[in-house]
Parts: sequence; structure tokens; C-alpha cells
Amino acid sequence: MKRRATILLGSAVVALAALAFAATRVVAANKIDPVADAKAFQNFFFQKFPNVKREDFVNGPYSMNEDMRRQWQEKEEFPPYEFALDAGKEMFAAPFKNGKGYADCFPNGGIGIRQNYPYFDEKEGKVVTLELALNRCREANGEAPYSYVKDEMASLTAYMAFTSRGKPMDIKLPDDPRALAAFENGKRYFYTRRGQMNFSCASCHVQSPGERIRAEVLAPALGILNAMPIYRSEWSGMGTTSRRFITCNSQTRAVPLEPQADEYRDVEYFLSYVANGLPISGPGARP
Amino acid sequence: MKRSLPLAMLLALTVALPSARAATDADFKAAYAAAEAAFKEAAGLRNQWTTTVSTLAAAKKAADGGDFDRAVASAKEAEALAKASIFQATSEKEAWKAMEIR
Amino acid sequence: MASSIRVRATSNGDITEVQVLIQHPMDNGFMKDAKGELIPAHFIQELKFECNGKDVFVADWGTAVSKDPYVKFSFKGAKKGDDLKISWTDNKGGSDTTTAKIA
Amino acid sequence: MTTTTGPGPLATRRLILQGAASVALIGLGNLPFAPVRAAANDKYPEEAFKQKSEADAIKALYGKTAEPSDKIKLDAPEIAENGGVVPISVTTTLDKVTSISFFVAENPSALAASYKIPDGTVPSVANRLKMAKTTNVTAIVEADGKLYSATKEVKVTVGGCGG
Repeated sequence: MKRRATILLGSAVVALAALAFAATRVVAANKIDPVADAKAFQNFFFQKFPNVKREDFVNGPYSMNEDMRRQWQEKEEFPPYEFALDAGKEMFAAPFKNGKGYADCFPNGGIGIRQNYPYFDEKEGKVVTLELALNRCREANGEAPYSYVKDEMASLTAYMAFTSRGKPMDIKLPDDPRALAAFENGKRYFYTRRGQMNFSCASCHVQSPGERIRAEVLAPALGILNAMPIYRSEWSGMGTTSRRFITCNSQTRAVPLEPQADEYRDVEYFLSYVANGLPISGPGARP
Repeated sequence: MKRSLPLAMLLALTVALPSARAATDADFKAAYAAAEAAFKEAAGLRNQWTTTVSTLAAAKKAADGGDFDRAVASAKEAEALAKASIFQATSEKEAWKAMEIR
Repeated sequence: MASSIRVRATSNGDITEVQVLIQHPMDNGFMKDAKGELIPAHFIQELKFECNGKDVFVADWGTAVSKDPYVKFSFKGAKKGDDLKISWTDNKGGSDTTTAKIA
Repeated sequence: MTTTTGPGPLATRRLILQGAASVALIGLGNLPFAPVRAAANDKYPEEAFKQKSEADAIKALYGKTAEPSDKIKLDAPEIAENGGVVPISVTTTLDKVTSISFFVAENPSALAASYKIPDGTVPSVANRLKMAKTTNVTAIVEADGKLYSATKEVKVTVGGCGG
């Protein structure tokens, strides 16, 4: 576990944040503490579900329901994301027209690095997700970007996640007030009610994981992104993190934002950071 | 349920509009302009509801078909929905913090 | 192009366990596309497994078999290194075939 | 029993297996008589797949009725996580199994899949089926010329037919 390092880093960030936000948000200044947030977030789930093994939260609804777990295990014998995974592996290895490839865009040739995404890019001053980085890689090499929600993007991220399976999520919060602001904005987005149903992300994935909403068993928010991308039976296909956010919005009757909108990038940053230490399990299979 | 507040607002607004005479194109234009303004404000707050979008589209479609009664009713409903979403976004500016795990 | 058939066949000396996953839409003819038009039925009808010149398993499928169908079975009489030939045909005359080595 | 499910003499067409032939077979047991092995056979059973009700489909496929058997273990989830992909498997301790078929009673056409089990193949199959709504699922095992069945209910809340 990288706790110690994170705590050190975190306290530096907090100190800085106190300075940066002192002027505008006096009340909030003592609250922006990602390390404490992550700890509280994890403890909430660990206490709410004392029988679920910590590393099992990343298996979503299957960590919560025995009958579904069995169906999942049967599916995992030959998982439905198999084709996407194979396609992703092939695509990842195929060179661009200029002869370069995805491996040239990523640390360690793109292998075993999923747990470090999203990261905060201090040059841009924004969160960069894996999906965004992949499309930027394509564009930098003269290739057209892919749709963020499915097919090629899901295949590529499936392969990259697969090479990182079991590695603990390891999201860094650099010593930069903008990173802290992004984290805070992601948190705000996560807890804010929206749509005609008046649901926040937390309404379902914090308050009611394991329960059924209509037919679906809700996944716990803790580690929910560690399984991305996912094959959803409901979609009869693969979907990315972007697709998951968009469909969650639609289901609460909120008009989704554009893929990779700042809010989505930030909420991905928040959710990934609070899942630090939990293993990457993607690509996943879900109902 | 937790969604009672905006829904109650919506109900109050929609119930308050029965009109005696048949609506005209002008009635529609006025109702639609008001709805559109609220719609744009909600979009600016990045909190549009899917139902606002569909109801506004239904208003336009009814007007195009010459059914101004229905067009005005839909436009008013869309305005009410948009306003409820604005209310939601505004109150959530602080309210979300109550939900936070600490 | 990659084969539409993914297969795992493993022998424990006596029994060979076979699992396959096939990429196929298995459209049942009741679903509509984005434009609201019915997607015509398109599904695998027959799937056959042959080993050492003998059919070891034959499936007749209708439209109720799930998209990207999966099936698992076991048989006796083969050993590691033997070839297992798998072939399918669908209702539109499509087909695919592959040969896997038993591991 | 030695072999024969191969693409053997196409004497065994669909029409034969439905009617008189299969009735005759019951008495013949496991004699090395080609059509025996062909009970549910060779040609794609198009008519059986067209039948709406389970009873009609079983009749079209086998030409006879089945009796329940506790020697069949049908494994299906109580609640399907998604009607589009329901893992169903069956295994049996019955002898001389020649075919295993799956029927989903509430689907538009009940017959879902039918598997030929040649000699030497273990009478055990796992597959994934679509279910339109909550339904009984029946596995029919053809063994020694007779039909045996096991049934289980699967609750479906998200249908497999776009519901």
C-alpha cells in the first residue's frame, strides 16, 4: 500500500489548499483534505459491508449478491469482453500511418499503467483520463480520434486494463491547487443531485449498493471505475467510463454532458483517487 | 421520495394554467420564448433535464401542426421543468455537502 | 481477420473439456434498430465439433441463444495435441470454421 | 454404442424423426440401427424451432413426451441478472444419453437449443440463453430412447427481447 507516501503528499496539498482557498472559501478550507476523504470513503464501505473482502469491491454488484456472483463466475469462464480484449491487443500493436504507435505515447509502452489514470496534468492544469490520453495520442500522430463511448475506445482500454490487472489504483494528487480544485469539483459532481429523478451518483452508489433499482443490483461507488471498461449485458456490448457516466445521467433524466467534459474528468479523478489501493479488475462484465 | 420538492413545484405550475379560450400562435410564441429562456438558463447551469428537452420539442411539434392549445400547454410544462431544474441546481450548490461521506 | 470462434480445449488425460465463444449477433428478428426498423433474424443454426474424424458434439440453435454464444461440454477419447475442428453455419448462409489443438 | 452421429446417410430427415420412426425406436433400444442414433438429428429441426408452445416443440423434435427425472440436474439462476444472457447448464447421471435440449416456455418459440450427444461425449452441457420474461426452463434428456425432463423457474426482470 502506498498510504504513507500519499499521506505525506496529501498533507502538503492540504497546506497549500488552505492558502489557495482561504480568500474565497473560508469555511471550506479545513474540509478539503483528499487523504482524509479517501480514508473516510473507504471506511464507510468497509463498515457498511463488513463481509465483503476489501479487494472485492471492484467487482461491483457481484461483491454484494451471491446469486449474481454465481452467474458472473459462470460468465467469467469465457467472459463476454474476450473479443474486445483481443481486438484491443491487436489495435494496440498496430502502427499508425506514420509508423509510430500507442506504445510511444505512454510510460512503459502503455503496459501495466492503467492504475495511474486519470492523472493531473500540471501543464494543462486539468485532469487527463486514459481515454483522453488515447485520443490525444491518435491526434498527435495524425489519426482521427475515436468515439469515447464504445467499440475501439473500449477495446483499447480493455487491453490496457487487462495488462494492469491486480495492480492497486495509484492516483497522485500533485502539489498544485488546481489539482485539489479538480478533486473537489469531482466530489461536488458526485454528490450533487441532478435530473428530474433528483438523484446524485451517491444516491445510488453510496446509499444503496447491493440493493435493486428496478432490475439492477447497484454497484458500490468504491472501486467502481477499477473495473472499466465493462461489457454490459444490458448494452449487449462494451462501454467505457465515459459511456457509464452518460448512461447514469440519462437514467436520472439528466441531459448528459459531452464525453470528457471537465466535470466527468474531475469525477473520474475523485472516484479513482478514493479507490487508491484497490486492485484494477477491468475489463469487467456487468449485467 | 426525495424528488418531491421539484415535482411539487412542477405540479403547482402546471395546474395553474387552464385557459378559457383557444390558444393562438402569439400565445405559443410567448410561452415558447419563456420556456426557451428558462431552458437556456438551465443549460448554462449544466443541469438540463431530458424531460425539458423532450417537452420543449413536443411544444414545437404541436405548434408546427397548428395545435396551439397543446403547444402552449407543452411550452408551459417545459418552462416549469426547466425552472425546477434551475431550482435544483441552485439549491444543490450547497446542499450536496450534506451527502458527503466524512 | 481474427476468427469468430474462440475455443479452449483442455484434456486431463481422460476427459477433454471444451468451451467456445463465438462472435455472432444472434438477432432474433423481434428487435428494432435505431431507426425503428425490425432487424431481421440472423442466428447460428448449427455448430459442430469434430475430433479424429468423428463428431463429438453437435448443436442446433434457435434465436433464443444469447448474442456471442457460449457453450461448454466434455468428451472422451482424445488426447493432448489432437485437433478439434469447430464449424458453424447461420440462417443467412454465413459460416466459419477453425481448428484448435487440445491442450 | 459405437459412433454414428456423423453426417451419415441422410435417411433420417426431420419428417422421419417426428413421427412413426421415433415411436418405433423406443422398442428397439440400443440396437446398432442407424436411425436410433438419429433420434434428434442430422438435419436442422426447423419445424421444432418454429413451434410456439413447449409441448408442441417437444413433440416436433422428439415425437413423444417426457417424464420428470431426479437424475437430471438443471442449473439456472433464480433471478436472471439480465434476460439476454442467462447461464443454464444441465448434467445427468442417466445412461445412454443421445441428446439434450433446452426449452424456454415463455419465449415466442419455446425450443432454444438442442445438442446431440454422441457416444463418448459426457452428458453435460452449459450454455447461455435469452428469456423474454419470467419463465420455466426445461431440459429434456433423451436417454436410451426415452425422454426425461427437469424444470426450473427463472425470474427475469430485464427481458432479453428488448424489454
